[in-house]
Order: sequence, then C-alpha cells, then structure tokens
Amino acid sequence: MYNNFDVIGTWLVIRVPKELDHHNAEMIRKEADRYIERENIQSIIFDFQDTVFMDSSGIGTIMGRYKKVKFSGGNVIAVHTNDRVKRIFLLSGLNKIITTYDEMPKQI
Amino acid sequence: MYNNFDVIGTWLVIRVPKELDHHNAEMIRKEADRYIERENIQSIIFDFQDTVFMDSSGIGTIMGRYKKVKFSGGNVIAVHTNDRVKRIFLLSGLNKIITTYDEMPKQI
Amino acid sequence: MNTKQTNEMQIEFDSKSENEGFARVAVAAFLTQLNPTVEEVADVKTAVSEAVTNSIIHGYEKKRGKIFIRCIMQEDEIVVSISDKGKGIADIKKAMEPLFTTKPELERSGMGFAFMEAFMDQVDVISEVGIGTTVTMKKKIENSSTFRVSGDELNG
Amino acid sequence: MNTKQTNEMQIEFDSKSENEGFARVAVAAFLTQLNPTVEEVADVKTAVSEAVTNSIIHGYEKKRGKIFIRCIMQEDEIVVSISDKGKGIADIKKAMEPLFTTKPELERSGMGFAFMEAFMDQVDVISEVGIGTTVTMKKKIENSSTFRVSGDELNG
Ligand SMILES: Nc1ncnc2c1ncn2[C@@H]1O[C@H](COP(=O)(O)OP(=O)(O)O)[C@@H](O)[C@H]1O
Ligand SMILES: Nc1ncnc2c1ncn2[C@@H]1O[C@H](COP(=O)(O)OP(=O)(O)O)[C@@H](O)[C@H]1O
Repeated sequence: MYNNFDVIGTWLVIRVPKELDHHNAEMIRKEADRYIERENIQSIIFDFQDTVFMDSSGIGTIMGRYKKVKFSGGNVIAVHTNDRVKRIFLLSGLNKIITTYDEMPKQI
Repeated sequence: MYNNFDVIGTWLVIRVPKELDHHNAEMIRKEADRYIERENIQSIIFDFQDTVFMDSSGIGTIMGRYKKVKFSGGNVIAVHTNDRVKRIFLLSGLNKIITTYDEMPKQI
Repeated sequence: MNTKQTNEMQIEFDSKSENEGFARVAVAAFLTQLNPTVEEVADVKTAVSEAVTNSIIHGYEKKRGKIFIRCIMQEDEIVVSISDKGKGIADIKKAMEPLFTTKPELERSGMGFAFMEAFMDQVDVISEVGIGTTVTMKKKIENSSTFRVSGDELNG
Repeated sequence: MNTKQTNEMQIEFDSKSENEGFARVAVAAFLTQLNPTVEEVADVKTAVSEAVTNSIIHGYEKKRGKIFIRCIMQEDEIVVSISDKGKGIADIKKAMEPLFTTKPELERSGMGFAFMEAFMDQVDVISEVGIGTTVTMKKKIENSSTFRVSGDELNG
C-alpha cells in the first residue's frame, strides 16, 4: 500500500514514488481519489522529490486528477521536478496546464 | 581501459571498481601485473572505497597478486572494506592472509 | 556484419504490471556496455516502459500472456524489439498519432508512441489483429559520455 | 499451486563476460517484487554471478554460446536456474568441493559453488558431459524488511 499522502488544509500533497509508471500510477490514482472523495480537497500538489523515473502513464494520472479538481475550481501544481520530469511535462504539453516549482511554494 | 592505479613508493594502490566480478577481475589482473613488472612494487593495497559488489572471481585476483608479491617479501592489504566485502573475505578465508582496514593506514 | 561487436539477449516474462520495472532495468543493464549517458539510459528506459505497458494494457487487456523483449547491440547502436501475442492493432497509423488512445477510461494519455518516437531514433510497428504486436526501436549511443553509467547504477 | 502468486521470466544471452553484470541486475530487478532486504539482493546477485561466470569460463571455455536463466517466484520464494549447453561436469560432487577448480591458471578460486551454497538456501546441479549444465538455486525471502529495495535501486 502506497501511503505517502498528506492533507494540508484543502490541499492534498501526493509524494510521487521513485518510479511513476503504469504500475504505480494505478495505485496513486485509487488512493488519491479516496482522499478527494473523503476529505475536503480543493487542490493537489504532486511532489516529485524522490522521483527518478516517469513515463506517459504518469501524465494520465496527473491529467485525471487535474480534471477532477478543476471542475470545482481547484488547482494542480508539481514541485521538486527534476530535469527529466520537466522534459516529460514539456513533451506531453502538461506544462501548459500544470505549473512546476523547483521548491515548495511559501504559501502552502 | 581501467586505470585507477597509483604508485606510492613501493606500494601499488589498486582502486577496485564498483563491481569486482570476473569481467573486471581480468582487467585488474592484467593492469596490476604490468605495474608489478615495470615499477619497483613490493606491496599492494586494494582500495574498496567504491566497491558495492564482489564475487569469488575477486578472491582469485587478490590471491594471485598476493602470491606474486609474497614471493619477494611483500604484503597485500585491503582498505575501506564494507560489510559485504568483509563477509566475502570471511567466507573465503581470505581474511586469514589479507588484513582489512576501515581506513587507509597512516604510514602510507 | 561485424560479429565481434554484437551482443544479444532475449527476455520473456508474464504480462503483469509488476514486471514493467524489471523489463526496463534489464534492458538498461544490458545497454550499459555501450557506455551511455544518464540521459540516454533514461530515454531507453522510458521507451521500453511505454511499449511493455502497451502490451500489458492494450495487447493482453490485463489477461495473462507472455511479453518478449529482444535486444541486439551492434557497434554503437541498440535495437530493442518488444512483442506480445495479444489482440493486435487494426490501424497502426492512427494508433501512433499523439493523444490517440482506445482506453481513456484507464486514464491513458495517448502519448505512448509519441514518447517512443521522441526518445528513440527510429520506431517501427508490426501488428496483426488477433495475432499480436511487435515494436522495434533503435537508438545510436554517442559513446562520448563523461558520466559513464556503471553496471548496476541504474537510477533515473 | 497458487497461480495468483507466481511470476516468471526467462533470459537468454551470449556467453560474454560483459553480460555478467547484466544477468545479475536483471535477476535482482525481478526479485524486488518480493520486497527483499539489501542483503538478500546481494546474496542472490552473488550466486547468479557465480553460476553465470562458470557457464562462460568452464561451460563454454570462452567460446560463444548461449546462457539461459529462468526465474520463478512463488509466494515468498525465488527459484533461479542457470543453464548452458557447454562441456558439462564429469564429477559434480568433486566440482562442488570448496577450493576445487579445473582452471587455476585463470586464477579461479574454486569458491564458486561454495558461495552459491552460502548465499542461497538450496543449490542443485544437473550436468552431462558434452550436453551442458543447469544450476538451480532457491531462496526464501523473509519479506519483513524495513529497508525495501525499490525498482531500480540495485546497488550492492
Ligand atoms: N501492444 C499493443 N497491442 C494492441 N494495441 C496497442 C498496442 N500498443 C498500442 N496499441 C494501441 O495504440 C493506441 C495508442 O498507444 P499509445 O500511443 O501508447 O497511447 P496509450 O497507451 O496512452 O493509449 C492504444 O490506445 C492502443 O489502442
Ligand atoms: N557450467 C559449468 N560447466 C562446466 N564445468 C563447470 C561449470 N560450473 C562449474 N564447473 C566445474 O566445477 C569446478 C568448480 O566450480 P567453482 O566452485 O565455481 O569454482 P571455480 O569457478 O573457481 O573453478 C570448476 O572449476 C569447473 O571444473
């Protein structure tokens, strides 16, 4: 069970695992949606601190959560994104809708 | 070409690669013997600082060099040996003829 | 053909999502012989991950089947083929269009083939409905890397 | 037989010393699914390295041939078989004695089988002269590890 989830106010912080592939993406999706349904979550932070691998499955997972919270006016951001993750964001066009931060923004 | 060899006086310091298996053992053997023949080498230090893997091929390589310098009254020691390397030394009985040091001995 | 410089391996494994990590690490471990950069290793791992995931999700639709990887290295090039005996692709051209996916309900982004093409030099797909799919990818490794990736150092 | 819990893979590769690292990393990558400790991963890698090296040096005597690895995980146990179609072993009992080697000129220590037995729970050898050798090794993974080894983190 992957349980690196944190609720800070109306933010859900998802600590992305070392490898964000299809196998891990499915676990994150299920767990994240449980939080979104049960807690009063408005926005989501994907924290890539520990992440060294990501493929297109991760894009689907981030997009999916984005659609969920966007509907109710929420936001999705990504923090601690390394060069590789940034390249994947760029290639997929994800960077156009998800802002990436090298550090955790102060207001959170 | 593996060239992490250093000559300090009559000592040959061999910086053991990350993985000491049969493949790397053959390279070390050839290169070490070239130094032993060309320089005035009396004793050998195997430095395991970077080494995370070692199998029984490494034992043969260390024993082989030991026999070479032993003949002319030299010595072989091993430094920066981690727990795994120490276990291999113990299992093979190599620890009975090669002294291992956690740190580089002061006199060298 | 310069046989001295070739090296070849084949892998066969169950179509379980747990094996996605295994598959890409195995190919990466084989690739290290060409002295790739960290970036090149990451490119190949990503492309392999895309193709293997496709065989699991689309080829076998999560039923149990076997996935086959064949890897050949010749001179400074790696050729990786990933095959399944799954349902096959009716319209390959359409399948390869960015954002096209037949499984939006599984949150597929339709970017799998686009990533393979972005990270590898060449991608060829052979597929027959009811028979299976083979994706063959090639990449030249520059071999001028200062940051050599060693044996088991396969992060990233 | 609990088929839900099994997972299987096979590898085939050229008998080149460059592939020793590939072979043990591939098996280790497969093994990570059982949640092994760093120590258990190192044990299996060492045992695999011994058997693969033997196939290269003794089985094929450095001629080109194919080496086959088969890996099955069932419940908390890994079974690894390493086979070659090389020269075979006439006296298996003698071959398995510590310090016995037929290649002292290559600085073999004769500790290969001793290491396989020390690091794995069980080692079985089947061999026929002129046909080849198969070494089958088993190890239970305790699965109580706090230091989980993740996907590509295969150092040590
Ligand atoms: N191995 C395969 N077997 C059957 N269909 C496949 C296979 N690989 C890809 N496809 C088809 O091609 C489409 C596009 O694939 P891809 O670009 O990887 O996007 P995604 O996996 O996100 O759907 C898939 O939705 C699927 O219909
Ligand atoms: N795959 C093999 N094919 C043929 N002979 C083998 C094989 N594996 C082991 N042997 C024989 O068994 C002996 C002992 O093997 P081992 O304990 O691994 O020591 P070493 O490899 O150091 O010689 C070898 O010297 C060789 O004669």
